Amino acid sequence: MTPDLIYGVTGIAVFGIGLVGALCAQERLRRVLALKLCSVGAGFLLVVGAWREPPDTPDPVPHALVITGIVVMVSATAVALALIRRLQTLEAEDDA
Amino acid sequence: MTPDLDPMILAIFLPLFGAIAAFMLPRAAALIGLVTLAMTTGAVFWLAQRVLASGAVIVPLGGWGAPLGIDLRADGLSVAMLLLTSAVGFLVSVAALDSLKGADQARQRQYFWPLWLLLLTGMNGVYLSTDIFNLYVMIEVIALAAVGLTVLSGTKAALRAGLEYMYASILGALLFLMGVGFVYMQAGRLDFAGLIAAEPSAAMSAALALMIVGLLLKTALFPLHFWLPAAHANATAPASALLSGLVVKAALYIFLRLTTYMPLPDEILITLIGALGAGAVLWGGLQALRAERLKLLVAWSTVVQIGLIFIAFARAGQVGLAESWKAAALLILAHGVAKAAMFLAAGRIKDEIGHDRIRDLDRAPVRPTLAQFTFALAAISLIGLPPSLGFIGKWSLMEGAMAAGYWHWVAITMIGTFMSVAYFSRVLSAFLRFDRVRAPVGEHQGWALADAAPLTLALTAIGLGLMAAPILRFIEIGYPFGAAL
Amino acid sequence: MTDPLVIFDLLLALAIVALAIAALSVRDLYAMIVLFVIFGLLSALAWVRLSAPDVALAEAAIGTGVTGALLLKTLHHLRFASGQRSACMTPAIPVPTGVMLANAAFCGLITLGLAVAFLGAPAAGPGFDALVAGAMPASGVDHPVTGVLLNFRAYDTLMEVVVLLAAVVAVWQIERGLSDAPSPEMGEVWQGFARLALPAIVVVGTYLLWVGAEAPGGAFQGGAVLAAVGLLLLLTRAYVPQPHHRGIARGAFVLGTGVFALVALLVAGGGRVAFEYPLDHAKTLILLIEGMVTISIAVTLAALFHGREPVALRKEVRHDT
Amino acid sequence: MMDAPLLPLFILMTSLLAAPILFALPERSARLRTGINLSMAALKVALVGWLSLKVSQGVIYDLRFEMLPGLEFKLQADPLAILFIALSAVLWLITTVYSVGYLEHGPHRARFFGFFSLCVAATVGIAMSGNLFTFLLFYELLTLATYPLVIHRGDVFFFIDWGIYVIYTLAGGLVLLLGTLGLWVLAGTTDFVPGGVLADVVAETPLAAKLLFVVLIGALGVKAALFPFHAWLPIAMVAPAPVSALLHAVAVVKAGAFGIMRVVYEVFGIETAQALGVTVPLAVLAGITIIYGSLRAITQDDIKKRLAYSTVSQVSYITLGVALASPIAAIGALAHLIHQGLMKITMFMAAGNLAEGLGVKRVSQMDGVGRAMPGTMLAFSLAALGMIGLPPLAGFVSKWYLAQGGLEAGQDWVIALLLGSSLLNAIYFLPMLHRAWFCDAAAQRDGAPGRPRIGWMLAAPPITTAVLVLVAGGFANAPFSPLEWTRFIVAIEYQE
Repeated sequence: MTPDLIYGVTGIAVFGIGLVGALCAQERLRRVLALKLCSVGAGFLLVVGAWREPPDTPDPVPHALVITGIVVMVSATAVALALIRRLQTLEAEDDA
Repeated sequence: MTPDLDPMILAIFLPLFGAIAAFMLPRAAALIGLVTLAMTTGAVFWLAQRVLASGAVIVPLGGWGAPLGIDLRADGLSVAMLLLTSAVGFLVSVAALDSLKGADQARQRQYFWPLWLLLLTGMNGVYLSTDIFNLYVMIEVIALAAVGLTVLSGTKAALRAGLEYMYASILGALLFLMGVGFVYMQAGRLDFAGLIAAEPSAAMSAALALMIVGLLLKTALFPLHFWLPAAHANATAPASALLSGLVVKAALYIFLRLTTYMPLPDEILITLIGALGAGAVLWGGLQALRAERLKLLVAWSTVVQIGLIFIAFARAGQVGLAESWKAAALLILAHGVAKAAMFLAAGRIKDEIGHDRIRDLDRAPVRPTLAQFTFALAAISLIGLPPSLGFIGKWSLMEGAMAAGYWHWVAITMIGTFMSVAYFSRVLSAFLRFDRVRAPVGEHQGWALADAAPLTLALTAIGLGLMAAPILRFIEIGYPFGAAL
Repeated sequence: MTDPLVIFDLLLALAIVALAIAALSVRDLYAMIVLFVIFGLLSALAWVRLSAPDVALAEAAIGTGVTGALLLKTLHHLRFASGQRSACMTPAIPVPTGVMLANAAFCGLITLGLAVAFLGAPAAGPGFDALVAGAMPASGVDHPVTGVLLNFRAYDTLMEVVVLLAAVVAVWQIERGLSDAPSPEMGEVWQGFARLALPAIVVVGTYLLWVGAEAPGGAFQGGAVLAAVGLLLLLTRAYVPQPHHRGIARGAFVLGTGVFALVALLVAGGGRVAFEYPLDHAKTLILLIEGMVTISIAVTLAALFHGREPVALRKEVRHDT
Repeated sequence: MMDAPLLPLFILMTSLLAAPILFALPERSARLRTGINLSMAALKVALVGWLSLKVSQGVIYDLRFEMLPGLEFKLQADPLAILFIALSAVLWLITTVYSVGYLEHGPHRARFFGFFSLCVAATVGIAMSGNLFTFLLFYELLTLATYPLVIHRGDVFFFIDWGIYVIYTLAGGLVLLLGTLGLWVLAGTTDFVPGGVLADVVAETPLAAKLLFVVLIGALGVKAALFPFHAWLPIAMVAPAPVSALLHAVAVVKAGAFGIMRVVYEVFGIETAQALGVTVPLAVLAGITIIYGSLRAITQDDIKKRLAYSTVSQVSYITLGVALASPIAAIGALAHLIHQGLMKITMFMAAGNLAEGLGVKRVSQMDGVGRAMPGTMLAFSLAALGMIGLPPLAGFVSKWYLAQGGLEAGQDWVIALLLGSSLLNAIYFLPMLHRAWFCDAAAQRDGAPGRPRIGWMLAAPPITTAVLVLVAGGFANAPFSPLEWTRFIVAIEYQE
């Protein structure tokens, strides 16, 4: 049992959980969160792939990729949340 | 220091700088947008000339070279897609000038241009990329800009559709990213050459499956099309034209590339993809027959056409895979041009008549004849009537399927064609007929300069059919990938 | 199994998975966000364990900190917009349980397949290790991750900044200055947020100061820290965005992208291609790019948090459709 | 420029380029539109004259343009093409004059004449197609261009039956696409070559070849109104008179018949087709259509519908002549292509005049119309007698050759068929003539006594074509008569 194995499976599990949430969640906010979980899962996979048995240093390229992925995801999340807020405003106006 | 300019770099950086400029100077955004589009188109033509002269060309960004760095590569297919994007994009931009001129559209005007130019950056980036992680970033650029364009009108329907689109887009991209992770684990590199070199294994299969599902979600193949009709139908006309004509093609293009480098391992899988395409053709056709609004009908026809492209891909099974992408590419090009024309024309009709309810089209006191004519021309290409490029695409599809004895694909295509005749003639006969009792008919009302761009597009869609042979020769330049390395 | 760290790994992994499940299944949305923030921090911890401190920092600062803040702001907005009625917006047609179960089963199958594929993949696969090691001396930086981000794969990073730009343009486009929740005071939600996020921010800042001494540091992490400052300014209403600040804000958004792209273009020539920095100036150029990108990221993230474009309200109402 | 190799293209362009100009003209510039229409039509007749002269001197025109690897857009001007182009060029000129008169002050004239031009361009293209692929292109164009023409006066009510028309014609087009693809895949070429291109395929896979024959003839049979695919033709009667005239005489049904000729002679080759055993069933089908159309015509009271069923019957003479596989019958078929066109266009224009001038649309209203409109009715009568096959009118000549061909091919039943058909023709045409000339009708027409006012543009065209009917029959053996030209063609097709 090495960390890459443990966290690799963890990452895949998190991705799967996110997938279930993305398809089944009912609230808009929760679906966004589920997608974020998927992205964390993908991040796990890349970080695990980069891991090397110490004392070897890990492969830096996947690390850079994950950092990029995180920034991309926060951008996408921000847009999705802005959509949700705007929609809620419009819907609330209609109700009022 | 005078920098060396490369047309590939320009094709990506010009729209990027254009987007920055358009965002910084909202008042001049339209002018900046048009100039950028014109210059980008010029750069792409320059690139086309270079590719025509010397075959596929590569720029190793940063001088590192793949796999450490990222290479940009242009071959026939990518240049064809670039040409489609920038040329159609230019004409849609011209149409957008008119379509967004309303006094109440100041905000739309202000944001249309930076978003569209960012979108163009992303699409051009996709067509030149040779690195799958880079492709992931590019499709995210496309996704964010495209969602922004979808909700440009700010109506509730558009926002709802935009949110669904956003969810689908992010999920598709994340599936793709997960696939990238598996490729890295197995192959240790992310460039296309690495994909070709990779040994088949469980990880590679998982990667291929994840990436393909992600792409199918982004390109809206049945049954993953659920987000498309509402998103494309509720956007403003130029945005719809861009989304339907161009944006879904980016994911399709990546799909074609990936399946070239990582061939689908199994005949059953190919048939499955074709079957999904058949589902799209039938279901999309039925929905188009039932659609009550013009733009919704056009959006469903996009679902049908995407299905058709996948049938073209699967038309001859494993044996024909090396040839099938050409038929698919022809259909992609044909649909890009014709659908952009059709959405713009539908937008014009809606602007002139004031609504787009199909059943009331013949009661309109105004007849935007030129827009209707444009719509009809685009329909000819989408139905696949000669001599349009759509016809040539369908011809290649059925020819390959027949030669391989895959009669079911021929049958589906025929049924699809027949259905498309049926749903388009719902609209076309409404154009032709007139209710003499209720409405005075002014035949030549509603001509406007704004019709010039969609009409040009529609005529191009028809005329390109005459150039099919040179187009086919062109897209074969640099194929297959390995030969050019 | 004797290694005590393995036990730690196992427990951490279990906690992460449990938190993910809990976050998605807990009823209350506020609790969901809190659970997510804990989940994110633990994931970052796991990545530290996998010798990926840069990634862990980015995840803690941006993936968890900023995302958590965004989620909380949105939740606040939803509660305000729907008049405290219920933050739980169930769609008009609830999805049938059968469909949900089928979906879940489907996802489970996919996950299982992925796990099998993962276990079959080489444990320490081929990678870029040797390539990066060989190319580092020519990169102009000392830190490999920075080398990858800003030199070997600088094109990706540029496009990542473009994604950020696209996001802020889209957000400004989507959220119009009509009605909005009054900027939240430091109410219950925000106090909760501050309690959770502030320590993380402090840790990140300290680490960045430290790492900046020996390597050019991470633009994204640095930007996130600065953005956190911006967030607090916005929250405490120490700074209220004004319509006439829009020009400056736009400038800040595009600064990173613009400078990055310009440098990438201008270095081409004399046999070099785009992004190929001359070795003598590589360090300077990378520092320049990093500095500008950091500013852009900080302002952009703060703007994403703030949401709508600051415009004069009355004028906006008239011009909107 | 005396020997312009692009001549076929110019002929095509006279109407193809006229269309967009006509579309773009404002509704009110009637004079300019008429000018363009007539000058283009006249130019076309002149060019066709020149072309036929050149072809008779042995000049070969062959224009090719690669559409897909190996697949060409090909225009040729063989004698068979010339026959059809000449017919369409001359009748287009005449019909144009007639349409200008007929549609004066009507709505949407720009649209009408635009599609009218497209329709003729498609017909000319069909005539000059050098391969089935090119044929298909123009065939679809023809379908598209006739669609708006037929419903030109269509109110919402006319759209009830409309689905049938659309389904028939478009399904025909699709099936033709399928057939063309099949030919391409089986034979590797779609070229029209005298003697056919399928000899090898027939030898190897006769079943596939038979299937291909059925598909192709079925597709073309829709336009040629072959039983049981004829149902659309009577529906298309909602069209304005000049459209019906053109539809029945030149454009649509003739395109189908012409296609059958090309397929039998130049895709399969007459000998190959005979060897395949498909010609006799085709001849029988044509025979059934001839009788069926005539029987249905008898019961129609609407003049245009009666004429429409008569077309169903008459056009199948052409198919019959082709399918009999005898050179003499082929002469009859080709001659009938021309003769039927001349006769039917006369009758439709005359029927249009009756409707316009007197409001007469039904056979039962025809009493005494001969006295009211003597010129028109004279033309009508000549054409009707020709249809029946009265010597020396044009119809007689073609029926004579057909009968002889039947004997030569050993199909004696053809004689009986032709006699029976002539009898039926007489049964449904003679009462019309009788009513027109010999019944008194003052009581029948309410409110419109006195002489009807129709302009010369309506009156002259049917008389002109009636004269042509006389000339074609009476001077059948003169050089450059349709019959002489037909012999020239048959010599090529039968490779004698």
